[in-house]
Order: sequence, then C-alpha cells, then structure tokens
Amino acid sequence: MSSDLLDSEISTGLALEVRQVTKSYGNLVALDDVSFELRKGEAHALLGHNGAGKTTLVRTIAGQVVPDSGAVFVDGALVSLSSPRDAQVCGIAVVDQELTLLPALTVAENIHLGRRDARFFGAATDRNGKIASLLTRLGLAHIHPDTLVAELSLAERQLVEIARALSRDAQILLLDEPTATLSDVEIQRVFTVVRDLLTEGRSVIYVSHRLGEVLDLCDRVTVLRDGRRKATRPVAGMDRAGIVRLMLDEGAVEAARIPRREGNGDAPSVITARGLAAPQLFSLVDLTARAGEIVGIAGQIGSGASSVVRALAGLVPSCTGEVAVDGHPGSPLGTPIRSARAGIAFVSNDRKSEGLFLDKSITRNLVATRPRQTCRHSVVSAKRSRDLGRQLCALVGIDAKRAEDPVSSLSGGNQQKVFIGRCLEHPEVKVLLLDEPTRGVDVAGRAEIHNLVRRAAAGGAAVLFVSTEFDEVLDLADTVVTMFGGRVVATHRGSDIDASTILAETTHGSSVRGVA
Amino acid sequence: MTTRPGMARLARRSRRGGLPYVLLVVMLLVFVVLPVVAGQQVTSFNYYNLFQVFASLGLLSVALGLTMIAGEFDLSVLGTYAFAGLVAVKLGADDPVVGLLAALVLAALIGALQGALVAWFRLPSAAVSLGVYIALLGLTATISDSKTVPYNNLNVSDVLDRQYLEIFSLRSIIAILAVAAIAVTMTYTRFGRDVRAIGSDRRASLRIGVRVDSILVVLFVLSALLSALGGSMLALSLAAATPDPGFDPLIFALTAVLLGGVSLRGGTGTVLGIAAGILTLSLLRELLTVLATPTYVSSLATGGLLLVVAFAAAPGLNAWWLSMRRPTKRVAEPPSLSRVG
Amino acid sequence: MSVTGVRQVSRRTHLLTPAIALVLAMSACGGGGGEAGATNSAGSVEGKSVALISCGDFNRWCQVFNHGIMDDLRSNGADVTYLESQFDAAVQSQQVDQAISQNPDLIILYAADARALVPAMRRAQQRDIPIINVVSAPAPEGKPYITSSVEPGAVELGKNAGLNLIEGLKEAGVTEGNVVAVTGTAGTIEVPLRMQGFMSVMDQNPQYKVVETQDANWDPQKAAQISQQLFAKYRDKGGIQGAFGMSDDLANAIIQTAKQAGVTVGAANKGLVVVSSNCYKVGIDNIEAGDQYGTSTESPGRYSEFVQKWVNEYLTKGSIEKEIIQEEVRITRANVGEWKDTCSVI
Amino acid sequence: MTAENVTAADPDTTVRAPVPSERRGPSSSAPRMLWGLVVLVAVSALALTTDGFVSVANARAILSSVSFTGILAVGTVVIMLSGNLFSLSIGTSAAVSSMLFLYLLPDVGFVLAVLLTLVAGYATFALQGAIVGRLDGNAIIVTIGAGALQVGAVTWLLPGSVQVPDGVDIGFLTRSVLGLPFPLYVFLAVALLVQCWLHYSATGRQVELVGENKAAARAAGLPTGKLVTVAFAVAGLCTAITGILLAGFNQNANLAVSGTFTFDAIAAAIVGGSSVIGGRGSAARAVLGAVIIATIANMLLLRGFGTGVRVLVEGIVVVLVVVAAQRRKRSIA
Repeated sequence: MSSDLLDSEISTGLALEVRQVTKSYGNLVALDDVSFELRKGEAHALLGHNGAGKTTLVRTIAGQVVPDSGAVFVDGALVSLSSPRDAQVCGIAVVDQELTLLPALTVAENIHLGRRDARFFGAATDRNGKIASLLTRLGLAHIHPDTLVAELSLAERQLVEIARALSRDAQILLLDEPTATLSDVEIQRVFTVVRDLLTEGRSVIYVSHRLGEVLDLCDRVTVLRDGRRKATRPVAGMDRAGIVRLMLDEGAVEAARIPRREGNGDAPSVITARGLAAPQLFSLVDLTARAGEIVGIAGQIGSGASSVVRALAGLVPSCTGEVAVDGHPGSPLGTPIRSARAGIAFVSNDRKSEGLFLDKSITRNLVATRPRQTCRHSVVSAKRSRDLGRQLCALVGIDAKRAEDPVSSLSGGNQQKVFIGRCLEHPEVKVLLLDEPTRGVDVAGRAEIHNLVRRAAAGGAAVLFVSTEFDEVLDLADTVVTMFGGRVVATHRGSDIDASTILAETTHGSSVRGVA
Repeated sequence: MTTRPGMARLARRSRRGGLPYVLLVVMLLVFVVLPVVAGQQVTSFNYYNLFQVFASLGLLSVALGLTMIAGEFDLSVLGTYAFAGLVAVKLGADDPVVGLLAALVLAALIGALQGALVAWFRLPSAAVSLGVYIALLGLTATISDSKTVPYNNLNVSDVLDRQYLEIFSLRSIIAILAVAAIAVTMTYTRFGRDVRAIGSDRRASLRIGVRVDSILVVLFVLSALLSALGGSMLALSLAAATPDPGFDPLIFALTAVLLGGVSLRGGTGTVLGIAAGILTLSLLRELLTVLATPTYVSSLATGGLLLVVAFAAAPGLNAWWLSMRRPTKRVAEPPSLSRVG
Repeated sequence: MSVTGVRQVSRRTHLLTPAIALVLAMSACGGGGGEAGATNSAGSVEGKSVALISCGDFNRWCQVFNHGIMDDLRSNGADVTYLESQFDAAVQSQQVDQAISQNPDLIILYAADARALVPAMRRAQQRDIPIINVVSAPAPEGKPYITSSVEPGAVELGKNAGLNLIEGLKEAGVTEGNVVAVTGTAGTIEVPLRMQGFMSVMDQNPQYKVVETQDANWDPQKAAQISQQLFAKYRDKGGIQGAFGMSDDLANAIIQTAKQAGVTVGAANKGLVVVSSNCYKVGIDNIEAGDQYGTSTESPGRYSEFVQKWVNEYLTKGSIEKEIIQEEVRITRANVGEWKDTCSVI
Repeated sequence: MTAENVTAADPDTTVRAPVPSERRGPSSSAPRMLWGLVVLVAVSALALTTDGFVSVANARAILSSVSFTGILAVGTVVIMLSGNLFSLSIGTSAAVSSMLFLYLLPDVGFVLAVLLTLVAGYATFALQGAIVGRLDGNAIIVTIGAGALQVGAVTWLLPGSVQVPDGVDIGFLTRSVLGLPFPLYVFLAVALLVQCWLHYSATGRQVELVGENKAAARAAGLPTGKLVTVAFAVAGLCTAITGILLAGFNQNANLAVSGTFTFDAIAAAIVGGSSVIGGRGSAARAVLGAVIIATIANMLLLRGFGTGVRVLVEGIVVVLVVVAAQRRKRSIA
C-alpha cells in the first residue's frame, strides 16, 4: 500500500496530502482536480456548500469513495484508501456527517466497533477505564460505558460518535459536521479535547457550516466551490465576512439577485401551518404559502427544515400543531395518504430510496400518482398512460422516445426531473413540497429543475422547498424562511433578502441565540 | 467505576432486555402454582423433559435466533437439523462420536455455502434458505430412501438420555454448554458485538469498518453447527433418523426466539434471552400437558403468541397508533380527491 | 403447532377421588418412578391407570380410534391419560418418558415412527411398565420391549386388495395387463407389510404385471400427480388395467385422474379396476358408484373395539398373546351394504 | 431480512451510470422472461432425451398436475409482488378452506358455501395483510402465526375430517372438460384474472409499486397499507378457490391435504422468475414456474427417480434461480 519511492519528494511536514483528485458520477463532476494539504498539528477547515464537492472529498479521505484519478499520501507515503478499514490502517479516524452509532449496542461496544486492533475477547468492555475518562472529558461523565446507545439523546450520541474517533488514537481526525446537534457548552468541550490532540502533533480536518467554530478552532481554511478548490488561506486575520466572500460567488454577493416577484399578497393562502412541533426535531413553526408563491426554507443539517416539510407530507407521525390546506383547518396530516388527499405532493431529498421506482419505466414513474388521469372506466388505459407519459416527458425535457425505458437508465439530474415531473400538471396537487430539489444534480440540470419548480408555481400551486444551499434559496424563493436549531429564525419576503443575512441566520441562528 | 463486576453488568443488561426473563419467571410461577390448584402433579420429570426439549428444539431455536440477530432469516436450519440426524446415524454406526463429528462438518459446509451466497451475492436469505431447506429435505429423503434409518446401538441413547441430578441428561448438558459457549461469544467477544452491529445497521457497520461479509459466513456456519448438534443428538437419542421432521420444530424455534426478545429487524436480542424464551415456551407446553388441555390449545397459544409478537414488534405500530388517535378534524378532503391517496 | 396435549378423560366428578389418590401415590414416588414397579395385579379394570400415546384429534381416524378406547376404559373405571401428537417421534419419545414418570399400569402406544420409539420402549421395559403396541407393527428392534402388539391385519389388507383386484380384472374381462400400486409412506412399517400381502397374491397371477410401485406419502395430491403421469407413460405401452391405491383417498385420486385422462373406470364398464385397502366413506361411495372395485375393513371404529377387547383382557388377566392380529374382511360391491355404516365415519 | 445492497458510496450523490438504452427491450420485464425461456429450453433439452416424455398424453398429465399448486403460486406471486416475501401457511389455509367449504355445504347449499369460503379466505388473508401492510409486521411471522391459529381453530371447532354430504354431488369440480380437468381451467382463469387485475387496475399496478419501493410509494401518498392488505386478500381468494377444488377432488377434507403445497407454491412462484423481494412478477410467471417444476418432476418420475430426488432438484432449482436473478440485478446496478 505504501511506496517508498516518493518519500523524498514529499514534504515531511504534511500529515495528509490529496493530489489532483477527480471524481465524477455520470455527468456530474463532483471533484475536479482537487488538491488538499493537511499539516501536522494543524486544524484545517474544509468549507463549501452542498454540491461544492466537500462531501466527496471527505469520503475520499475516509475511504468510502474511490476517486477516478489522483493520489492520496499519508505521512508522505502513497496510500490506497479503498475501504473504511484502509483509512483506519492509515491512522485516519472519521466522525461521519450521519450518525453511524448502532443503537442496539452499548457505548463501549460502539466505541470499539470496527477497530482493527480490538481483541477477540473483552471487546465490549472498558478495560482500563479509557472510555470512561474520554466520556468524562467530553462531559459525559454520567454515562456508563455499558449504557445502550438507544438510551442516549441525540446530542449525547453525537458526542459518543466523537469519542469513538478520538479513541482511535489516530494521527488524522476527520470531523464532518460534528456539532450540528450540539449546544455551545458541548461544542466547547469537544474543542478542548481536539485542541489537546493538536498540541500532541495530530491533525484535524474540520468540516462545518458554522463559521464561528471555524474561526475559533482552525488554523487554515480551504474553500471548495463547484468541485474545485477555490482557495486555501490561514484563518488568522480573517473574519466571517471574509470567509463568506470566499464561499460565495462574487457575482452573487454583489449583484444581489434576479428580480424577485413580490408575491401576490391578495392570492389566497393555500397552506397555512401553525405551531407545528415534533419532539427532538422542531418546535413552534409557523408557515404559510399562497397560490403561485415559492417559499424557500433555508437551514443547515439539523436545523429541522427538512423535518418540517416531511411533517407536512405526513411522514412525521409525532408532529402536532395545526395545518390548513385551502382554508380547511385541521390537525397535522399524520399520514402521507391524508396529505396526498389534501392535495400535497412531496419530493423527497432521497430520490432512490424514497422517490423513484427505479426498475419501472419513466412513464410508470411519471403517472404513479395519477390513477384518475390514466384510467378509463376504472380500467388502466395503456394509451392514456403512454400519451400522458410522453406529454410529461416533453414537459420535463426528457426525450419522449425514452418514455418506456427504466428510470434507472437516466442520469441523476434526469431522474430528479422525473421525480418532480410526477407532481406537475397534476390536477389534484395544490401544494408542492420539495426537500433539496437539486441534490446531486449538475449545474445545467439545476437550472432546468428550478424552471420546473417555477412552472409549478405559475400553474397556481403553492411551493415550499428546503435547501441547505443559500444560492438555491436566493435563486428560487419568493419568500425565504430561515431555520436554526429546530426553530424559525426569520421570514423574509420579496426584496428584503440578502445572502449574508441568510448565511448568518442559518449558521448561527442569530436571532435565536448568540453566536458561538 | 470503570470495570464493574460481572453481576452488575448482567443486571444492566437484563434491565434493558428484561422482558424474556420476566416472562420466564412468571411462567415458572404459573407452572408451579396452576397445576396444584387444578389438582395435577408436577414432578421432577417435567423439568427433565424441559431440558430434553432444550437439547433438540432449543439448539434449533438458538441457531435460528443467531441469524435473526444479524437481521437474516434462515429457514434452512430445519433442513440441517434433519440432515445432520441422518448423517450421525448413518456414519456413526460404529462410533457415535464419528457420526456426530461428520454431521457437524457437513453442516458447517452447508452453512458456509449458504452464508457465502447470502453475503457475497447479497441474496435475500429467506429465499435462499428456503431453497436450501427444500434441497436438504430432498437430499435426506434420497439418502434414506424416505425411510426412517435405525441406529442399532441403543446404549448410546441410554447414555445420552440417562438422568443426572434428576433433571439433566448428558444430551441436555451438552446442549446447555454449547448454548453457554455461544452466549459468551455473543456477549463478550468482538465477533458477537459485530454480529449485533450488522443486524442493527449494516450500512453503518460497513462504514465503521466491520467485516460484514466474513462475519455473515461465520455466523451461518455457527447457526448450522448448532442445529446440526441438536438434530444429530436427537437422532442418536431416538436411535433413528426420521427423514422429515415436519415444519413444527421451526414454528417452535421461531416462537421461542421471538419470546426471547430478538427483534424481527435484527440487532437486538441475546442468546440468554433466547434461552429464556425456549424455557418459557417449553414450560408453557409442559403446562398444557400437565393441565390436560386438548391439542388445539397448544396451536392456538403458539399462533396467538406469534401474532401478538408480530403485532407488538411491528415497526409501524407507533405511527399507526398516532394516526389513529387523531382522525378527527382531518384536513380538507373534497370527495373528488379520495382516489388519489 | 407441535401438539403435546394430555387429556384427562375423567370428568371433573371423577377427578376428585381417583386423581387425588393418584397424585398422592405419585408424590410418594417422587417422580422417579423407577423403584416401584407397575401394579400388575390381575382382577378388574377398575382403578387401573392407562397412558394412551397416540396421534392426535386433528386426524379423524385417530380421533375415532383414540376416543373409542378412552370411552371404553373410562366406563370400566380406569383412569386414562391421553398424550397426543401429530406424528412426531421426538414428541412421542418424551411422552413415553412422561408416562413412565407417572408409573401407569399400562401404556398403549401408537408409534408415529416405530424405530424411533425403540429406546423409549426400552426405558419403559426397564421400569417394568407394560406396553401394548397398536396400529402399526413394531420395529424388529422394538419387539423385545413390548408386552403385546395388537395390530390390524396389514398383510391381510394387502392380500385382500390383491384378491379384489384379480377378481375385478377377471370381471372386466382382462386376461393380462399392467397394474400400478400407489402407496402410503414407504418408510413406515405397515406399508411394506401391505405391499407384501398384495404382492403375494399378484405373484401368483403373473398374467397381471405390477409395473410400478410409487410412494405417494399418503398424500392424495401426490397420488394424483403420479397417476396422471403413469397413465401418460403407459398409454403407448398397453395402458394400465389395474391400480392399487393403498388408502381410499389415494384410490379416489387415481379414479379422478383416470377420468380426467379419459380412461374408462370400473370393472363393470370393462375399464380400469381400482382397489384399496381401508375403509373410508369415499371408498364406499366409489364402490357403490362402480368406480372402485373393492376395499377392506381397516376402520378406526372396528379396530378400536378390537384393541379395547384385548386391553381389557390384559388388564383383567395380566397377560395376553405377544402378537394379536385382527382379521380383515374384503369389501366389494357384493357386501358393501354391510360395511357402509362402519366405514362412513371418515 | 434482505441483504441490503450496501455500498460505501452515498446513495444521494452516487448517480447511476447511464446504461445504453438499446440494450433494453421495450419492456423492462423482457430479460426475466428471457431467463425463464432459457430454463425452459434447458429443461426441454433434457426432456427430449427422456423416454416417454414427448407425448400429448404426458403433456396433458403435466398440465393436469399443476392446477392446485399453480393457483396457490399465483396467490404467492401477488404477495411477493407487494414486497412481502410469501405466506408460509398458504397450504394450511387451503386445507382449512377445503374443510370449511365441505362443512358449510350441507347447510347452505353449493353457491352460498362457495361464496362464504371465498369471503372467509379473503378475510383471513386481508387481516394478515393489514398487520403486514399497515403496521409493517413481518410477513413470515404473521403468516406462520396465522397458520397455527387456523390449525388450532379448525381442530377445535370442526370435525377432524369433513365428508361430502350424502346426496350432494360436487364431482363436477374435478371432471374432465374437453380432455383436460376442470381445475386446470379454473387455474388458467384465475391466472388470467389476476394478471388482468395486476395490469389493468389502478390498484394492481400500485401493488407492484409498493413492492418495488415501499418508502417511495408511501412518500408519494399511495395507500401502502391498503394495497398490501388487498394483495394478501387476493392471495386469500386464490387459497379459498384451491380449497374448494381440493374438496371436490378428494371428496373429503382434513388438515393433512395441505401436504407440500406451501413450499411447492413458493418454489413455483420463485422459479417463474418473479422477484422474491417484490416489485416484479406476474401471474403468467407463476404459471410458467408451476409448469417448469411439474415438468422437472415428471421427467424425474419417468426416469425412475424417487420422491427425494424430485424434492432435491426442486430445492436446487430454487437456489439457482434466486442466485441468477440477483446476479442479473447486480450487473445492471
């Protein structure tokens, strides 16, 4: 796995070097010739919004993604990271953006899990108290290593996840959004432990949307944008605005935006939600959307934004509060069937597992929720389906000749268009909910999808979408709602929106609590 | 507070998944009290019988439970159970130990083959194991010519089933030791922890670096070994191998495993819990025997238990309950839209 | 669904006196049961304890047979413990042990698998508990451990089928032809015995050749599939003139499929001659309709009475013959009226 | 229960590589049909070398022997299609239906007895479907439990064996029509009806969607619970029909008539090429599977092999088909 030949060429001060890595998924280039250097003893922030290639770079380093080209050097040696175990062998410990704790196992077991050096016996116990002391340092003194993870709160789980990475005794620590669900006090505890590691000469790659944390902890920052490295700068001497400028397209910051429709104040409100709350997800959320209006909910991971639209789609059974569609008041919808009956259509952020029927034809997918449009005398008419399928293909910009091909034969962007196309020109849909409508879609596809969404609004539907990318929110929304920590921070209508406000509100919840 | 004595650990564990043990204690109390009230007699033989069941169906249950903990469902244990019995009797004609070992080796091969199919081809285990089960029944029938194969050394049966300490036999002691060994493996070793991890969340396990594939293969081998041990000892004890055990042993095993707190989705449950489940179910059947209830009561009890567990453990129960609780002021539902949903 | 039920046949009124006495007696024994031999005292049936280990009520044949025995013993004042199972040898083995632990005066055993019960029978003998084996013949290895075996005439049942078949074929005017036999589970003891009887007759009539013997596992569907395919197979090889379906269910399956395949059925119609060797309503109906030529008298009611007689004999006298075999009678259209009632319970 | 196709790559960002569309036929089900044909050809090749196999009479014999298993296989395919594996008590339920039908027959007459048996079969399975579909209960456990309950209830409430009452003739249920047995026509009619239902009704088409991706169907607002319930209920109807025909064939009914139906039906459904994990399958494939298995059994019988070998081969074929189907799937992904 390692090559001594190259040793001499590599600066020995680097803990990790990623050289000219490229990775593409179909037409989408996720990483385009990206290089990245991590010095020993350094905390290096990796910034960029979703779609910038950050996640792919992180996964490359974690051994979860194998790049198409390029090389990775650890401690000066060329390595091949083709599995998470390889990364571990190279001394890289990862805190994943998604929780990878197993609720059915104890804290100690979770911390030991996957360790290459774990002993066969006693793998589940805290033999020399190392785990307990680690937990104590992270402020989890009250948690015994034998506690089941299922009994822990979300924040405690996140801390255990961090404890696992810390316990690996790794030279390189890769922290991907480790603080999304933590309070300020907890974050400070994590930082204390991380700083101790830095003083021991270990290195940290820190991925976060919270710029305050980056300024607080990191030595250098690398910003990615559209799959390329935009810049690498020392943090010293930078302020938040400077980082924001790096992250944003200059154009977007200066020229504000496309003229936004003010929203027709007289149009009837199609959907109104009051006092929505779901335990551990969000609380006290009020929302409203009028016919023809596009409401963008901006919020980072863990902000609860995604859960709010899921709740409106009926996918959060524990949600309480009041929802009215078309002026009919009622409790939250509770089941997706009720939502659908009320005229709500939902486009999930996960089109593979919660969206498309991949083995079925494009037409089948487009007409899946339209029995009334495809039936004649309650018998499914092949002709009607076919005609409707072609018509919708044309609408979403897919070659109608492919209408009978399986949807899995399409690229990601086109799949997403089919997913959204399912809800378009649908006489029964009054409200369209979209969760990350352009995730994993290339630039050209994005524009087309945005047009489809605008078209749906123009057709009289109320549109609510969630996005963690403020570019997208700025591009698409007539009204912007920002969320942080499970609550709505502010609602901005019409021209009263600018990028830095949204960034501030979604990364710090500025009007909810103080900046970290 | 770092290293705690074993008892405390055990207490913590049982508090988490204590239901199977509570059920067992309740059942035991009922078993002691009810027959007295009804004027029937429970003898030490009934307890001996309990462990005899443990030695055959109990091992089968643990075999089934192991793969269920990892989120798989292995129907073929029943086939292995029958096949191993035949092998033990056929090849153990001179020496029962040889027969037993041969049965275990062949079972391990079958388990490895099946584990490899499930792990490396990512096949649905219920379907693969169904095929393997049918094939094993066919193989057993072919080798035995569909006839019961007698085992002529009756002394082996005597040795295996002779009562020790009133309630044990060599067979049940071997079974208990085997289950204890598996329990220790599953509780205290890396392997056991990884199995539970796989059952809990396979994707996350893979990301953390658990060797999912090889663990699955080993697990299927272990499962096959256990059911083969149960099946071959039973055949030696009966001094005959019956070619088709019927479907009932699997129903017993499944019920016991579910009573033992193993989740249908995998990830939860312990071998000790399964053992408690086995004893609870055996006690129930023994109780029905002692109380002289007609056969259908046993069927109804088993079926009812299975449905209750399936119902109570259904992942959608909570959501369904929540949605049932407030069907009241549902949101606008113009009649014309009712067909959409 | 594995069924292990014991049914105490005594009604609640009966329970009090003998049962309490039994309970006291058993608690005195401490459940070991080894030290005290069975009370083999001759005399009356009154007060004797009997364990009946047999197939369960889910099966109609077993139901009639078992309840006949229990009702009789109970009316004579004996105490019967009924241990049912669904043809599960492992369960039965435990039931024998269970019975041994209660030290009864007699175990009546219908072994689901004669060979698999041998160790259990041996354990009973070691405790001096007598066993009367019923229904299926004991395994050769098991013979030393049983007191007596009261069996239906398995060989004679087969012989009767053979005789009926020859008679039928002659009536149909067949001078030579092919015969097939579709049997019950070949692995059991009684199936080879019936075949032995059947073949002993057929061997003496070589003009009728038994071309196929197929195991249908007592399953009518299997019998149907097999016979459909056999009819096809022999269509160009002279056809099939006679068929032996071991039970009336199997014979019925053969008749149905023959009709479906366009084969004429019935000796009177010069068609296929079908015979069987037990005594179900479907067989009687088929005989009356002329589709089946004959069957025999393996009726649960009749056989139950036969067993009752010898059990009572044993309980009162203390000993009976080692092997007692019921006489079986041929049933054909000529005498079907006599047997109609006996054979209509199933 | 299904071995998830785990990949380290994130499903959100992993985009399926475009597959050249010319490799696919107009219908995506074509490759599987092709696979079925390959099996059929292989089997035929063996068959041609089997003495006495190629004859009209033998073909009729094969067809005649598939009816009961076939109808149950159609029911099994519907359950599989809805993404819930199979019922492990479908044979038991058929025997119970058979008993119920004969039990009702003397009191209510033929037509009503048929209707009531159908209703009972529909209701029993719908109930299981409701637990599976609405609560996400596990199909294997629910069906085994329901089977045990049915055995218990029937043993308790009905006589162990139910006879055709005197003076009632239901023999026509098994007679030959135009040289083929009546049950075969029923089988083909059931297969055709179910096929039409799956293909031409909104509900049937949605069952297929639920089976392929339940989460997606749910998020799209399809009534997933109702659809799974209906799928089970249709299987219940198939089971009840089998029970009624069995009563006619056997002229009596008891629990033992269930025989090996459960596994035969599942094997036929799988061998036909329907996806075990749902979303793909049809009644026509159930017919194909039943015929393939019957043909193999027939060939082995003609070649003089015993029951054991027949069962062994059946099992091996099931495993091979499951492996082959999955390999194909992976090669696309």
